[in-house]
Amino acid sequence: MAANHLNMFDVKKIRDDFPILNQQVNKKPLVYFDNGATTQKPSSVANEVLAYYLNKNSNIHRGVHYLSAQATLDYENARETVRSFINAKNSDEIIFTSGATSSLNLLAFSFGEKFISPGDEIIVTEMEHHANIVPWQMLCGRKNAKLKVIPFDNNGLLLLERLPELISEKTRLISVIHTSNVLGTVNPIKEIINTARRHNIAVCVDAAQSVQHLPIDVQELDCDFLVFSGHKVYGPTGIGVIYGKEKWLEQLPPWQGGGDMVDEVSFDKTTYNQLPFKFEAGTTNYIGAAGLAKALEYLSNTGLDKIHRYEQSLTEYAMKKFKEIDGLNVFGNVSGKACIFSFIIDGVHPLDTGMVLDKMGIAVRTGTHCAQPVMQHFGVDGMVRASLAFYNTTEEIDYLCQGIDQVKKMFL
Amino acid sequence: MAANHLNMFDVKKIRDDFPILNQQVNKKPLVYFDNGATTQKPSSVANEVLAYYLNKNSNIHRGVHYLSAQATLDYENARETVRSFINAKNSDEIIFTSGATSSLNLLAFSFGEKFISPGDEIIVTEMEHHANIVPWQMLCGRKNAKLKVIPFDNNGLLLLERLPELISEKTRLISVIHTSNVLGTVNPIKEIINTARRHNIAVCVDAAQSVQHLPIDVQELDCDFLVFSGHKVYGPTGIGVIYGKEKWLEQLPPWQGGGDMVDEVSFDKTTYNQLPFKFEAGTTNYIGAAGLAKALEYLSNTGLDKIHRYEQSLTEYAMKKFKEIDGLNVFGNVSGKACIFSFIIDGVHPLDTGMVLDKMGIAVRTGTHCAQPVMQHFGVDGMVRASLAFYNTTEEIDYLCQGIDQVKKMFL
Amino acid sequence: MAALQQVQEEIIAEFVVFDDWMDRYNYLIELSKQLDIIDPRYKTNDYIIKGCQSKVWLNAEYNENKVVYSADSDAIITKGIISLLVRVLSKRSPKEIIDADLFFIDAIGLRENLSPTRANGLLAMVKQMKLYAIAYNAKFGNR
Amino acid sequence: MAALQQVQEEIIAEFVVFDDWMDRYNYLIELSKQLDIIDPRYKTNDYIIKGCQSKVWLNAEYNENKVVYSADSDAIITKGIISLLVRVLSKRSPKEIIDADLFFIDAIGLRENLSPTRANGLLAMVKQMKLYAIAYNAKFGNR
Ligand SMILES: Cc1ncc(COP(=O)(O)O)c(C=O)c1O
Ligand SMILES: Cc1ncc(COP(=O)(O)O)c(C=O)c1O
Repeated sequence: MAANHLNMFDVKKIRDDFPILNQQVNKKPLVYFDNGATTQKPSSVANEVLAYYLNKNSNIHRGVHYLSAQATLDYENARETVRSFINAKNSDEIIFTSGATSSLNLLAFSFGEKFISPGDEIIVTEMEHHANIVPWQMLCGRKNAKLKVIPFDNNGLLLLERLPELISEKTRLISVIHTSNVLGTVNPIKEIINTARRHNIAVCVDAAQSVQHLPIDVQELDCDFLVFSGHKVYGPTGIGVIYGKEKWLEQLPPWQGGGDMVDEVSFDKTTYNQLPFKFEAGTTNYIGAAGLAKALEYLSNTGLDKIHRYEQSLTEYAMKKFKEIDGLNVFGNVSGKACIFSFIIDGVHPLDTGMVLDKMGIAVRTGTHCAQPVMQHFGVDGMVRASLAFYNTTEEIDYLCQGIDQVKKMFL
Repeated sequence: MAANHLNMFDVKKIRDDFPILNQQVNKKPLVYFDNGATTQKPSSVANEVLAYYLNKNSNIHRGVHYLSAQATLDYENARETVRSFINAKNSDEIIFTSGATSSLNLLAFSFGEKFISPGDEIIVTEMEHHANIVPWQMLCGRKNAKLKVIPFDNNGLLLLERLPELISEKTRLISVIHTSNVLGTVNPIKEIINTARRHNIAVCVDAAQSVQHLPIDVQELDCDFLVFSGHKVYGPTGIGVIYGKEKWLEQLPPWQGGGDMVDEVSFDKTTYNQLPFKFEAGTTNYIGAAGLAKALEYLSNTGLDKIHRYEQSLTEYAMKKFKEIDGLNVFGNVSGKACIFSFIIDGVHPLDTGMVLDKMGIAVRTGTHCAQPVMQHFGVDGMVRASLAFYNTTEEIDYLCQGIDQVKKMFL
Repeated sequence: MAALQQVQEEIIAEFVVFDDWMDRYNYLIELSKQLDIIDPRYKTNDYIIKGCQSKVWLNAEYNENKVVYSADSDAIITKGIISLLVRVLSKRSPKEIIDADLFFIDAIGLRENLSPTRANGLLAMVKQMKLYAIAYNAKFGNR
Repeated sequence: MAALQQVQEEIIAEFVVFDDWMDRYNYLIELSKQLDIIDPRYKTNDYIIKGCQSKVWLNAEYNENKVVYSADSDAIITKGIISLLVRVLSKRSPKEIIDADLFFIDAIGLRENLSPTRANGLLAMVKQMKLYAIAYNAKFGNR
């Protein structure tokens, strides 16, 4: 079955859309397995950004002149593209930020200012990325609130049965990573949201590692907030998104102050603009937004379902291959996991592994992957992570396996 | 003399570096006079960004693989380019943000958390952009502090003699716009800083409209903080800078939490990374930073001094021309003003003016220019603003004057 | 009274003769002068439409099962555009207004004024006119 | 003892024979085994160099007007690189160390390890070695 989906997907054709993949690194063909850190961009994204530089650039909003009006249209169309991509109810619920990290900081500040009082509680999981830990810790520090943690087991499975006992009258928000950037685990957010609903608790989904891998429908999920980054969904850097239900966004105070987010400004009194502008202070990254729209269109045209199935096949293929390698520890083996593989070769430092693979042309990431609690869970200092995308192939996985053998030969 | 500098500057050659300028809008040659909102990009910036998409893209920091190491080098070199551009003492004092607005919000939050207590005072000017008003108002709201305002006269001159009486024992910070985005006034920030020094008050300079027009040396100025935006200095959108003296940045708490800005993270205790990383949470806009570096290199190669002299000549030329037009009110006529011209034609709504000029191919901005207090000062709802750059010409100014005549003919 | 469709086609025919933007604008300036003067008591903040760079005041009354609009603006071209909207939509049934497809805007080259940018506020204007119709429809409903 | 310059040239000569990266790394692995074992009491957090993805411990002692380094790392290639640094810089006067231009790093193709990225920390390593030299120079100064 896996093989079937592998064949049905024309990855050769896909790769033609990503010119960067067709290069040599250290005199070896590049095998780009660092997609968890950032993804490569299809030509359509590069072309759109270039078009801005060559003939479309102009600041948006309030501009009466032609270029400004066109750029404004592009920007609002990009918002609509994002809305449709995650099936939000209306485009006012889509706020452009500079990335998932900014989105979470926006939420922690604005939600915190309005709804968090001393003694209140926020719940995250043990497998969060730092971006979904530190803003909440900072908020808890400011407001004297408490951060609680849903643990996971050694397979990388969230211990959901612990959630009820973690929830109290004081719980205001649960912010949870959808797909773990280390373990690949796809968490059962629908279940978490259902539980939260019964207690009237808001739920934020960190979808930074999921929107690019599987179809997401925020209305079906019924999440209150959802965040992701442009550069991880094949789009530009410096652009991100926070989705929020209108009823929430209407209530939250703004995060950043500046131009465009205001209605009337005087030194006596300032009133804020309506949604979504209230949360978009200053000149937004409108070129980034236009590029992001192209990236999402590319994904939609390719089909998130198809992408998901192909990537699942890659995962099955890789996990099977990895099992055959002696002394290879892969962290996270929950079924249905994303094509993210963090591992340690027994007795070899992740940095040594990464440096050798690099010289073979394989780009992997090493270290803590901005998820130190996950490292602490397994009692390690770091891991090697190969994170794949739909332009990767089984041949590349085979080559990684050869690379691992080479590392073992050198260090053991 | 003016004519001299006009001739000495090869604007034809400069324009070749900005392909976007060579186009028709509404069937007329584009006259881009909206540089205060955003500037156009030289080819070197476009090429660098494109190079990222085509063969350099990779997330920075901690990456051991080739592409990541190269991108990291580029990013830190960009930081060094910014340092040298404003002559900061060391590159740790350069923090990349997503724009001037973010820079000011960072400062308002971090400075506010550490140094602002109830009753404390912050001073700005009456001619600030909203980005340098609203974050302070929000801070004052949170901390019960007070915002005080240095007024300006009808010429657009800051009433500096008022500053001593505004300063009190409670004054913690003066944040002042260097060049007004409406009036073009270049404020005497050196004098303000000297006064502030005597009272041990920190000074932040909003250089969003000045770094692109005149050479700035933060050590000579001795300012404590300085902010600007990439897209207004011929660079990409979604990237900005805050400079801060090391002694300040060391003391300030971080603003956003997330990856890379931390040292150690656990649910019990999180410690922060050293400068400049402490203030750069998550994936920064590293492609934007690389593009910004190219923009600053372009400016340095062209010569900020030369640019300044040429633009001053444009200003003299324009102001002289405007004086000859009946019923034209230009706001701001302080000597040495930047090439920013806000005006109203007696009896014609700015929007009508802007819409007609647009159809002549002239891109101007209309409205309040994110500076409603300036509008309130002059008792108007809005103005038309023509903001020039060093790729603009006297011929284009002549054409604007024809445009104004045309508007008068139509509406009066 | 001519059908909504027909009025729009008349407008398009009037504009089609202009191939120059200045002529189109001059015509809108002409039209702005023909807009019935709004009762001064509606020229207050309560009747102002948010999201316009110019001030736009709008009122709607219900008369013999029809919605009757009056409006004004401090910007002339905006006022000219409003006069077209009033000409097309005023004195029609709420249902007709709610269902109206205002194709003439695009056809006479004013589409960019419909963008969600707040510069011009034509979009806000149309929205507000339809909101009035919806309100009257709810109140007096069923035609 | 050979001049700092000369030792670097020796190292370059040793590396020049490898045209394959794996051979270079294999050689570094060899070298890592030759690094004198650091006294375990220096393998504590106090002696760790910040900004490395691998753990790097460094100690420096002052002996007969020379700085003597000892170091260790939990990553092998890093340890191999450290052994080169120790070979070049150890048992030299503080002055010599402070002024040292470590051109061999670039020459043997390890320059990328000097980037301010924290992955490898070679830069932090060199910095720390020089800091020790500066400190001893201040303390025992004038050669
Ligand atoms: C799960 C998760 N959340 C949040 C982030 C932060 O994204 P960014 O660095 O683009 O802000 C990442 C990126 O590594 C991530 O993997
Ligand atoms: C003086 C001044 N300060 C701050 C800003 C805000 O810059 P940005 O919108 O790029 O964040 C602007 C931009 O209009 C400005 O002119």
